[in-house]
Amino acid sequence: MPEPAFFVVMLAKIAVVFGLMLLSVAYLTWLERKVISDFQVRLGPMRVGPHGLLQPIADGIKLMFKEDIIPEAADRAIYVLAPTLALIPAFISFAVIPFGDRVRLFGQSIDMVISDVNVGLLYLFGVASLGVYGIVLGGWASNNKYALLGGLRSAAQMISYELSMGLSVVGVLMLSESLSLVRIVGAQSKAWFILLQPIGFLIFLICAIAETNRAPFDLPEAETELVAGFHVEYSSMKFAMYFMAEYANMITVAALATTLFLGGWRGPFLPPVVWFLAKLYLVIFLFIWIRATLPRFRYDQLMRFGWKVLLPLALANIVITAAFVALR
Amino acid sequence: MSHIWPMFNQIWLIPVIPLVGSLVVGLMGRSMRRGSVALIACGAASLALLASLASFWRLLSLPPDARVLRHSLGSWIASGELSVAFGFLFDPLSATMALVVTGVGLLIHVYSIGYMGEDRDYHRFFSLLNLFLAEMLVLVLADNYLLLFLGWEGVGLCSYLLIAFWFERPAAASAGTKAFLVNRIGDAAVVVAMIWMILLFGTLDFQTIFTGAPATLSHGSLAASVLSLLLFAGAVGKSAQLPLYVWLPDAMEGPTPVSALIHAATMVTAGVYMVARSAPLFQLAPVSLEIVAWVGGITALYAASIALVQTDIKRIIAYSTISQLGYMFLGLGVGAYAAGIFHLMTHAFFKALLFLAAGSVIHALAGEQDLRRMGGLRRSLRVTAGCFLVGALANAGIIPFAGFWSKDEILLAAYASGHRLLWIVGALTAAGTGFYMFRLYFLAFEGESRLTPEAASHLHESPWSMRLPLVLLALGSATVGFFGIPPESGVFHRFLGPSFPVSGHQGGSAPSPSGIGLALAALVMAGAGILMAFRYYLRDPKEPEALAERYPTLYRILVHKYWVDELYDDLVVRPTMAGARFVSASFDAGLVDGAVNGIGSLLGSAGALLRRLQTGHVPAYVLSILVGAVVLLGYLAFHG
Amino acid sequence: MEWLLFVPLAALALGTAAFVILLRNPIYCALALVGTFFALSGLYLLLQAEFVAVVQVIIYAGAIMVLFLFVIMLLDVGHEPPPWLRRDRPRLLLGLGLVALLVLELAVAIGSWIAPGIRGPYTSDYVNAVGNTQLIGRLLFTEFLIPFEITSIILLIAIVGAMVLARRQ
Amino acid sequence: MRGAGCGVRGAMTGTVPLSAYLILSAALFAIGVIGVVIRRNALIIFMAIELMLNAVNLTFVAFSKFLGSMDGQIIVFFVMAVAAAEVALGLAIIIALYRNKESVNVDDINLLKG
Repeated sequence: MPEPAFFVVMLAKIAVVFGLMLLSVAYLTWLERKVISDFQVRLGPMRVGPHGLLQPIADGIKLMFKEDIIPEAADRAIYVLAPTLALIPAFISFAVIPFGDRVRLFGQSIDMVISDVNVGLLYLFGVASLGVYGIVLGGWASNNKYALLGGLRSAAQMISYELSMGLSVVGVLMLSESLSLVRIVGAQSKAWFILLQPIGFLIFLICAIAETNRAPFDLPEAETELVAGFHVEYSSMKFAMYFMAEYANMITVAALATTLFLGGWRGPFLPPVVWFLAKLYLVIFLFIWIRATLPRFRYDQLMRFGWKVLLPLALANIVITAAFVALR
Repeated sequence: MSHIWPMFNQIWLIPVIPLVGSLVVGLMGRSMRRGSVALIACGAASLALLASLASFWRLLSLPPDARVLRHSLGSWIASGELSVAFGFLFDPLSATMALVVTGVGLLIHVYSIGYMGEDRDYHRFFSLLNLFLAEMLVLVLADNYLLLFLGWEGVGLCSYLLIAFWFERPAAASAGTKAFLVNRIGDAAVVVAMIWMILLFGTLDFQTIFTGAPATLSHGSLAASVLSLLLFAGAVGKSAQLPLYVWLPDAMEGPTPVSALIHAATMVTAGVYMVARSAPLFQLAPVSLEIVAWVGGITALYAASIALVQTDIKRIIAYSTISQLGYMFLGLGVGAYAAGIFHLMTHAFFKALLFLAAGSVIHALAGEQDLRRMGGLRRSLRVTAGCFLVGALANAGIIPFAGFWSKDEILLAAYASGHRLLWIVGALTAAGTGFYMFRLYFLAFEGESRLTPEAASHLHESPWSMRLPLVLLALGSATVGFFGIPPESGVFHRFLGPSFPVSGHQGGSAPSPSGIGLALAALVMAGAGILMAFRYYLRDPKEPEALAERYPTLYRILVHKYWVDELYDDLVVRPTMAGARFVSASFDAGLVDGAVNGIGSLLGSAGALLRRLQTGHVPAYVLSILVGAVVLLGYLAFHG
Repeated sequence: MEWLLFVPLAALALGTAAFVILLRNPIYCALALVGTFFALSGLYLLLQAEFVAVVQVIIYAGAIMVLFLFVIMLLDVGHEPPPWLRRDRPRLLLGLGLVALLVLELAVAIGSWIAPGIRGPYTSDYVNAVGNTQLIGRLLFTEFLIPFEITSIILLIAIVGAMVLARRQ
Repeated sequence: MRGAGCGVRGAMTGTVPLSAYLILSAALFAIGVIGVVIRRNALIIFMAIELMLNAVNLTFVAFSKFLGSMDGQIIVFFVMAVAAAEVALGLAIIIALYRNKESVNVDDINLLKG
């Protein structure tokens, strides 16, 4: 492929994916509100547009024009920096996730992935591990008790669950013999890894929820305990960035679950991208469902569960998978 | 079975099995029950026997000229030009020794179950027995002198540990030390010989040395003589020949199974084995062979003469061993290597039998060893007495028992090789042997009972675990001689023949009339000895004292064993001790201790000074690390 | 092309490293150090060591520095007075002098050193063909198996040690 | 045409030599040493030590590339693992220290005075 064409295609892919991500984030807020209101037998947003479909846009406009308050005693530089630090990893991690098969377009074969890195999965974990900075620093920079506590909680929680998350996918790696997500999807042509790695999938899902700070693992922002946790002092666009980061993370994690365990874009009849989105939204629906159903963990329960249940379980899963691979 | 065989006929298994047994029993025996200890130890011994048999079987399947198995476990020492392997060799000679060692060793193990049943350190005893076996097997299976020496020293160590097994007794402890130290003298000679061999041949491997020896050392050269004599000096120490025999009678302080093991299967036969193994070297040195023959002959007669008047049941058998070992060396010395090894084998059977039977007697009498307080035991100890009688007949060389065939063959070889005088010595020894063996038998088992009341009340036949080995050994003592019929060309000799260089008067020949005559003469001598014993000790018990009074000087010389122990004590032990005391008082206390204490106090005061550097202040440490880094890097950057 | 990436990354590394030791607020220092680690990660990518680059981010940026931040926040460490106001100036000057010497020596060492050129079998073509991660994995489980296992033991000991030390009596 | 501008362009477009990495690494190492010398906050000294470790890692990786050997990267892997262990322990020690002394200033820590 000639160099300029390569850059054009690359830029186009980035633009499309980024745009779709933003759109998805916006409408994910709507989706969540709608689904939860269904669970709670109410209507949810109905005013702005039909069935409240324009609600995200209205919210966006509102947030943009709100007054941006920076507390007097806050550490200004970090206070401003922190929301960006939260948002960036959420978006760039999507770069290695394949969302479709290779297609021929305008006489060129184009991979439906922004970049197929041979250490793709490690890259994802690397980027995911950076997400904690935005939260911790935001909490600290606010110079507020509740915010600091929320930040510290989130740091401990994310480090703890990242371990189990990393270990839960080792089984997948052993089966696919690659770190490249494209190859991992390729390795699932016969059977999705959820069938071979049910325990791994379960652990991954739980850890994914914890990593995205969602209920029942939403301790960093537990309203009833910490007012709003690490972003209690944030307002306006900075607050919106945290919000977007959370939903973007959700999409990424769901996409990762799809790619690692649910066969990625693979599926019959329908185009690959449709399959990919369908599975992605299925996982997201699962997240929302869990949020609507389960109460929040207590902090010590959360830690005990992570270290004493998930971690040993993930290790056992690795041992069993290794034995299986070795004997095959 | 056939599919297990190939696994089991690995020759390295033979010494490794008892070694493992020894480790298991030694390390974990304390927490095991006695039954388990005995089971493991005896199991290891019997597995070793099975492994030997398996390898023996494999050996037999080869053509007679190519009966050699080798197995190398890899390099042991590689230093400069010299490299020594952990290599094992299994040829007819090794096979014979391995079978004797494991076979007789196993029976002694079984015997020990009963004999040591009451002992406090049951597992220590069995661990050492197994180790003893393992070391002896390393010795006989080694394919080079260094590995042989490893086994050699290991055997010495085990003998020390076992003789001094009851180390609370001063006599046992000093007997162990004596055995160890006397052996050291011979061992030193072996070390010198090995160093010399490295210089001469650049290796310690048997095959290389023996094939290269005729070219390197010319026949009859001084070097060959000195080298072989150095090796023989080691054998003299290990096999208790004149003048280094003194440790063996004292070794009686150990438990009786140990005595049996030392005398029959392991230890003392090591010297004979080494000389036989080194036959190609001795063959180059007629002078050495002559010396070997004469040392053997004189020792045989000398030890037999002492045995005539001893009263301790085990001591008599001990001197008998020395005497019989003398026969073996006599055989080796006149070039009848196969005959020497044949006698080694038959002797292993009847000597083990005699010792175990004696042990059975001692066991029955609650520790009584003095012949003067025995008598008439046949009536209560039927099995023991019968077995002892078989052993005595075999030892005395009465046809058709084992000892006759092998001893006769040695005497025949001595005569045939022109050593008439040595033949006379041997025949006289045979007469003495007959006398002391039956003196012992009559005093202990026949005649009237002279037991002390407490011994009499304790009197009982031994348990089956002791009687069974006795019976088996008695069977062996009665029959193993038949392997040597006809003399010099029997099954045994044809099997063993390829291991030895052909010397002048070997090779099959039908028993000549003169040979039969000589055999008869020796038989008559032995018979005369037995008759004398019968006359003096059974028919007319008062006669010996009268005899002793008639020849007081001779009697005193014999009873005091020619005062050799006292002589050594004055000549060697006392001066050495005085020297050691002097060195310990002056040199050790002054110089060595002074240096040690001086270094200690120097370090103490230096530490007191250096303590000030320890400020506890981290930045100071950082600075000192930095200084070190700067100096090191400076050296590397500007100099390196 | 390589220089175009190297120079900014090197500048970033040096600049952030300088911030680490000059800034007074420990949080800023930690963040500057994260920046250094990112710059180094970029340099590793430039050196075709993808695995090391990613692991650098995961371990240093994602784990170690988060731990640092956590501790800094937990302990509420105050700002430190600038070095030039300290009392022990002689020792400080001695230290800086030693550092100057060290730098001089390093300069001499690098200046007098001659690059030997490629010697091993792992040329960039070969590494690209087999895959950097695959090669490291293979070496870790063959040639470096014992160090690898020992490392796992060290980590286990560190976990236990950290628990014991940090736990309140 | 190609020959003319080769000098300047060649220097800027060619591959980065090993010595560039070594100089950078030496500079980072020196900065780390200076940090250890001038700072009093145990946490920051610790960070400076990490900086030094990373400087050394850079040389390892650079040598690995330029010598065609994988050993350098393997060692970097081990250094990172050990660094993680070191940080876990070091921070635990600092926390324990802070509990007792209410300070992380190394000047306040001299209990090991001989």
